[in-house]
Amino acid sequence: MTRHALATIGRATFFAVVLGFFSLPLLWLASAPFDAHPSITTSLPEFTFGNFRSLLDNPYVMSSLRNSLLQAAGSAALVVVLAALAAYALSRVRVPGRDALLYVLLLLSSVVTGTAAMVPLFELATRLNLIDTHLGVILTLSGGLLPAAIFILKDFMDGTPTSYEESARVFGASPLQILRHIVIPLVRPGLATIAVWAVANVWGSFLQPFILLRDPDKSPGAVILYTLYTEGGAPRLDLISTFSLLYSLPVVVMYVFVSRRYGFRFHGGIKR
Amino acid sequence: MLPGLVLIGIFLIFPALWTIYLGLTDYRLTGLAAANPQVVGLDNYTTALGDDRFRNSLWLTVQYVLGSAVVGQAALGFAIAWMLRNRPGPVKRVTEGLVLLAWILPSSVVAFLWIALLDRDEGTLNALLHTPGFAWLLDYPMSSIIVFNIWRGTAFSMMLYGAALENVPPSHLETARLAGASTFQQLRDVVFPRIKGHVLTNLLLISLWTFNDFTSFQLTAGGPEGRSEILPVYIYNVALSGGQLGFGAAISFLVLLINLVFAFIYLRLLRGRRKVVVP
Amino acid sequence: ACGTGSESSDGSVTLIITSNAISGGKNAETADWTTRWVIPEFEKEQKAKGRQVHVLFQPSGVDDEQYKTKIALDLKSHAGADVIDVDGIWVGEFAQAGYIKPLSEVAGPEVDSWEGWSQIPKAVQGLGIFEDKKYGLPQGTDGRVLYFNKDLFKKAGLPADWQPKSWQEILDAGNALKAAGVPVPIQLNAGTAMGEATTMQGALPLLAGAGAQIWADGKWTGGSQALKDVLGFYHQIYTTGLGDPKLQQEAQGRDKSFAQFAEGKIGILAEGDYFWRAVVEPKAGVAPMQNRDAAVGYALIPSERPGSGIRGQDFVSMSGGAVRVLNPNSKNPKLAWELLSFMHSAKATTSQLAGAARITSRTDVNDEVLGVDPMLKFVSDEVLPITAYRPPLAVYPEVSVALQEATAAVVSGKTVDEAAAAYQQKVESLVGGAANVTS
Amino acid sequence: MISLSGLTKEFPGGVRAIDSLDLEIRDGEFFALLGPSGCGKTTLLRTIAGLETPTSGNVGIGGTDVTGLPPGRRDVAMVFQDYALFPHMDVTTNIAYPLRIKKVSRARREAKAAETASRLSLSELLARRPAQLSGGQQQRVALARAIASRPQVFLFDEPLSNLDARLRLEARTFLKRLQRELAVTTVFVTHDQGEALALADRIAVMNAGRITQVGTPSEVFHRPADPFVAGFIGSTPMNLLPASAEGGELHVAGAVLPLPRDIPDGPLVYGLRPEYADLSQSAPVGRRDAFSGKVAVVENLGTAHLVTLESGDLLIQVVVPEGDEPAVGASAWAAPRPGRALLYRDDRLLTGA
Amino acid sequence: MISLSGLTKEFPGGVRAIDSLDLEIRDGEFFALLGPSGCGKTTLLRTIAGLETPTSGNVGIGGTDVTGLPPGRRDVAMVFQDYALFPHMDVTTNIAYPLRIKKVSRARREAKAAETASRLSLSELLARRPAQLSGGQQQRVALARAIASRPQVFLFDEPLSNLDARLRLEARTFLKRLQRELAVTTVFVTHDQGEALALADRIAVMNAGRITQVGTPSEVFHRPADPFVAGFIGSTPMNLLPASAEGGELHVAGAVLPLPRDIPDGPLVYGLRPEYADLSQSAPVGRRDAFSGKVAVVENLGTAHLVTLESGDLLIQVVVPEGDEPAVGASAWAAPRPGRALLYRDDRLLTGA
Ligand SMILES: Nc1ncnc2c1ncn2[C@@H]1O[C@H](COP(=O)(O)OP(=O)(O)OP(=O)(O)O)[C@@H](O)[C@H]1O
Ligand SMILES: Nc1ncnc2c1ncn2[C@@H]1O[C@H](COP(=O)(O)OP(=O)(O)OP(=O)(O)O)[C@@H](O)[C@H]1O
Ligand SMILES: [Mg+2]
Ligand SMILES: [Mg+2]
Repeated sequence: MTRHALATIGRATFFAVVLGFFSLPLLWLASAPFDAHPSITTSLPEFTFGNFRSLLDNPYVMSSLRNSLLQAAGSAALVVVLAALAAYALSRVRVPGRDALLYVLLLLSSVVTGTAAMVPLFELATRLNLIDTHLGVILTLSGGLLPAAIFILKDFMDGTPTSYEESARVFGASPLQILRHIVIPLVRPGLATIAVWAVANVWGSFLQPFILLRDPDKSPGAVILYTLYTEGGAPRLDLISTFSLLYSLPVVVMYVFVSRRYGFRFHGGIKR
Repeated sequence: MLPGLVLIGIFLIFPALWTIYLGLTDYRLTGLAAANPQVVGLDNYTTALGDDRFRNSLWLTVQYVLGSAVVGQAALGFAIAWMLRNRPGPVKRVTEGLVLLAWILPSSVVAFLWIALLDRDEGTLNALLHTPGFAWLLDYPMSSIIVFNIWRGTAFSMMLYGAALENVPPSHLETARLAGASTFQQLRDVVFPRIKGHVLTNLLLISLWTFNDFTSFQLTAGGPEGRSEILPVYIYNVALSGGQLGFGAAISFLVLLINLVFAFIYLRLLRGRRKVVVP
Repeated sequence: ACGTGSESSDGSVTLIITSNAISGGKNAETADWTTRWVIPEFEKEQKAKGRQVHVLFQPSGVDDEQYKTKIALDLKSHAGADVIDVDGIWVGEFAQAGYIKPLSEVAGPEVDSWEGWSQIPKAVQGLGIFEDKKYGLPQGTDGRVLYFNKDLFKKAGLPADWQPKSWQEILDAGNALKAAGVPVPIQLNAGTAMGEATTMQGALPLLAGAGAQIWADGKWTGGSQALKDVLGFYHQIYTTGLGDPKLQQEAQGRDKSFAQFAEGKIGILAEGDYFWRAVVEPKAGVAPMQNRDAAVGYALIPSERPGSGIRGQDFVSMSGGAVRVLNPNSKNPKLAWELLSFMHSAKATTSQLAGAARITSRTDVNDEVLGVDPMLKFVSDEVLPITAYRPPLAVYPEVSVALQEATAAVVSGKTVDEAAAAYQQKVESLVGGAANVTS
Repeated sequence: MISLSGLTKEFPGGVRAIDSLDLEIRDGEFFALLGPSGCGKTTLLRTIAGLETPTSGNVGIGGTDVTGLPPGRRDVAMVFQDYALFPHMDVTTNIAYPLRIKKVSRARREAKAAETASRLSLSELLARRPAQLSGGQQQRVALARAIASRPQVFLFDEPLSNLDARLRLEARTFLKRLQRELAVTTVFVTHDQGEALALADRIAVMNAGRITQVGTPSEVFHRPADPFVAGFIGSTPMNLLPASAEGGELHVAGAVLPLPRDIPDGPLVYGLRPEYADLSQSAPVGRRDAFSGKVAVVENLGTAHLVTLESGDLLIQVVVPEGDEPAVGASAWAAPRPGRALLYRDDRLLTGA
Repeated sequence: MISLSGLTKEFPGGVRAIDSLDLEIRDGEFFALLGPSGCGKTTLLRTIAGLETPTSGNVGIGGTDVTGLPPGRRDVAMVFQDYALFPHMDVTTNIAYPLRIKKVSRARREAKAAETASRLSLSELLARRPAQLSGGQQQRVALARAIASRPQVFLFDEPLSNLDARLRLEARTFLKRLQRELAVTTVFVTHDQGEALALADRIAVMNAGRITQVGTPSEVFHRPADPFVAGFIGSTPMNLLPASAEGGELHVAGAVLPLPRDIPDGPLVYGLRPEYADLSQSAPVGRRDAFSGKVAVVENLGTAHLVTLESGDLLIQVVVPEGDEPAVGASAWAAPRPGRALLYRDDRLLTGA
């Protein structure tokens, strides 16, 4: 019995520590936006909604959230669709050196997402007439996200039994029908995972949208967040904390929605 | 498939190769070298390898990757996944939700959260620990960003291992328990051999991401005195602030090569039995 | 859609202005002035001349480095706005890269006959000049002084009209403050975390006070005696408890120094006039001080010893400032010049101030507006004549980082000689060998 | 000896997999738990092993109460349905694993593994990995691993169900001989009544978390306590037909049979094994004691055939010996052998008919 | 009609799963492919379906060569061992899926699905997902899906092996009736000889990629073409004993039996089903035509017992009727019934003994 009790106490301690560790930094986001004089200290706020009001006076805040949504949704859709197709093909066709190839792509993606690649990306976008377009941002970001998405999705596809597909084949379904009717629904948790991951990545990226976009009416939240500093580079904490909260909400809402709807996990498809 | 290939070709392979080519030049964003870049061959590489700041940065990066990704995220992620396995109910949902929240919040927001937590004078942590004036970010910059990155990235490992653990047949664990095996023995004898493949995938991905993770810049900006200047920050400082794009590109490529080395080490350690082990 | 001014079907012309300013965010006043005053006024003026001109403002609101990257990329690909706001020290590197051209080359001889030149002091004009050619119109300038807290000074028995004549007098005051229990007697920016603030508010004025310019006659200052003196001064401040070495290392150190000064924890602080205008400004400042005018004193930065400064000066300062340049790829260069010169007319400059005081590039405007603010008048009258500017060269930012590193090394306990030697070596590698460095 | 008293296991969510169950298993006995899928067999076995904590009740092994002990300290060995062989270990290491946990020296445990393996004819395979073994070989390795640590009790969870049909028969005989030799108390879970009958000394038939009947194979076969057991036991499903007692006669599916004992009038369930009826293709003259119907299906059982008759809505199955099988569609009559039928009322066995 | 000629399937890596195989399956026939695990049954079925491309040889269905056609155009339906019901679709959608692919309108395919479902007593379950169905129900949904598209040929890959023992027996009868009604050519893979005997019109026994024997259940049961088939068929394994013919007499396991025909002297394999021997517990006097041994195992078969005798190194099994079972350890004698034994030489059937 004591063994059992000890194990329970140990487990409870573990979860308490983990929960503390992961929630502590979040406190600031919960208090500062409602504080009339926010500082970097987390404290019981001198409660106000004034920060929201002054934030909404900023002409770019709401449009930037819309732009973020647009770019994130676009990239996520593109990444999910293309990665699903590619992962399916790679998972079902045996090509020698397939895994190595995928890993090389993954490595190259790390170069492309780095600072040093901005000149090539910028010039590429210029030549393709994609400067100052949402599409340019979406394509550039998607290119960097695809390899990891394929890498992860392929594991999902490998995990789905082939008998479903074969069964559909016997009934005469075409490869595209199989993908649409069978494979996609089966790996939906995987697709949801990738989509959330892609959205979170796009949501936070600053450099690419910044150099590719001209018009602040097209800029996403990450870029607009940077404008909330003074001439001398000091952060305006009232606006920044409030904006951070607003800016985080869509991602959180999306996560909650997706995890409710599709389950949010890796591998395995749907349990039978 | 085809549009995927085209997109990857145009927006991934092409700029990546171009960047690698830039690494062979003395290209700069401004100044004379911008007007007329010269191919300098491997000069950038020899310069980098001979530079203390680079070597320091490389060493810090290795610490960062090993500490925050390989040990931190992978171990904590595994521990959480292990403790949450077969555990229904609110504990699981809340824990997973918080861990995932740390992962999906935008990086610029997250940086503020941590500055607020670790600040020397008014930080939440000092208030909690009654250690006013303790300068976490100055006295322990590497430890701080390592802990930060653990906080930030554990979710991925947690999810991956969570899924992997579902693939460990309960009967195997129970056989070990019936034989009287301790938790550690169960992990060593049953779980780990079974999830080797996932461990490999996980290590490959999180190492790569951590090698390129730039978020810590907003916490310490590489300081103080370069004591937390990991390679992505170094590249940023060199390529963007210093304008030396050619040099920065060369270092990006070096990072790629180092990743390759890490991949080989992992494969070596896990004895490359991925195909056999992944069920 | 983007890029240089173009002619549309109805015969109207579009011009674009860009600047690192954005409404509701960074430098919001500039952004608002541009959209609310410049654009309508200029369009009206053009209409009066029978021309349909549309002017667009392309705002931005990011770190200067990022802004610089973006416009460099634009100019590199022959795109970008017609009138571009840049920092004065970028002019050289942009010119070397071929991104910008001398104004008269872009817009023709009208440039040289502009009435405004006569209103801009030669030294200020230098902000837009590279290799003797005029690339841009300066918007204004600033100067660096020593601020001090009069309340603390009183406690330490120091005069309210303090004006040190040598570095030693600064240290003496610091010691007195320390004795009086002031937590941070002297804040002299140091280290890499402070970035350019270390160079502009610390190393360069001191170097000038020790008689050396960072770049002069084609050579860079290396680990010379002047530099060793500067580092020695840092050493004295940060190893004897006169300064807070930790503060220099924090990523937000400069913001904190502002807040601490406002809270009365710092005795002496070297800063630019920005500090007065925008930080401790009682109403809209970042760290407002309600009693600024009574509590904050300011003094010229002394040379190491009287007469030891550059050009034999007793006092020194450093200045910088933004300029506006023309995009050489503009489709309507002449019109762009009209817009640019319009933005620098006395009328425009006055309107930009909107009642607030700051040092513009035009003496006629300064004479008119600075009367209301004794501090800015002080800068304009006393500081600008003795000030110096940074070299507008592409490699300067890296030399600046080397300087910052040298100060950081000293603050964290290295000896002056070690730090100077490391700096010498670094600079040599940056600027292409020992031949370009004095030691 | 294993004794379970008042054992209940309720899973979170309210499923009561075991419902206040009492059971005694004797030393050295080969004991089968038999029941349909989901009736709680596995849960019961796992509770004995200590892998599940009972909600209430006690588990005793060899006279001591082990309810609170962790599995590793109960001195039991379990063979899982999927064998749970560790895929990354070779056969020797697998067999020696429990000894390794018990900190037996490497040399001794390898010797022990080799000895156990040779007893189960696995000596040739010691260096192979499980993936390189056939199903039957894997099963024997799993047995060897369970045997190697010489536990007080063996627990087998459907150890044969993953084997193919032929192998299953061979393994069955093998298992029975092995248990005889080792004489270790063995609890054996199966849903295959044939296996339970063939192997067990005693059988407990389970249904919905409770034990319906405990007895020797022939008790359970010949006197099933209720219609559920009756329908479950037997290699061909027992015919269970609605019937009624009326004035000393038994009316079933159109036939009228004598009532064996004094049974009050009322509805009954009439149970008859297909083996205990005789089929004739000519109508019996002047008699009503046979079921008539049309032959719907004839299934070959090897030395016999299983004939399914359609009699109105009812299906009646009869086993006919070789050579006597009727054609599909033909009319036929099935006469129950006297004394072989079972009668149930209110789910309780009244008597043989 | 399905005709396979010279069919060979070699997997990369050199495994020859099917080895130049010829076979004709008649229209409307219920045809079983029977063989041990790994013998190539599934591969053969998949090759017929078009899921595997043969290395050489041809597949014909209904008179046309379909070797080059994709699976969807062969007009076959397949039920997989795991049923492969789409977990994200409800029962109606699952059943209607083949019709959806054939672009039947939604209304018509739902009507058709409902009709098929009601025929298989699934009407109550139309809105459920596969995970909410029991094994038997899942199996019927899989059948319904196969039926719904009215194909020319059904292919079943061990459709019963995932069911528990009791359900399997019921499903077997159900399947047989269904196929009779639909009269669609059906190829049925199983490793359970009992299933094959009970269900099939004809059986092909496979071994290592080849067909060893094709015949009706009773041909295969009574005249297995070689010792492999003999050992494989039968609900209890046939006794296969080394024997020799010597001067007109047959010497087997210590017994001497008459030789039925003129067989040259030499070694033989003697095959005897356990059902075709009689056990006595007293030694026969003055006769040598019975096998003697000690009772090693007695397994209860319900209405009979399977007794295993140990006779030297050999094991001999005999089925004894109820009530006659000997005690374990007793001595007993098994006398083969005349005319029931089979003799093999060089793996070929010589004759009944
Ligand atoms: N971990 C669990 N949580 C909730 N319910 C469970 C759990 N394990 C089993 N059950 C339920 O308990 C009941 C008994 O399950 P158990 O596995 O013991 O049945 P079983 O007799 O072994 O069946 P089978 O022959 O299918 O293996 C079932 O209704 C099952 O759904
Ligand atoms: N895709 C494949 N690649 C290589 N070999 C294969 C493949 N599929 C099957 N085999 C091999 O072909 C042989 C026949 O396999 P098949 O699945 O047809 O056997 P089976 O008779 O259906 O067995 P079971 O009863 O176990 O299902 C086996 O040796 C198997 O290992
Ligand atoms: Mg079970
Ligand atoms: Mg098969």
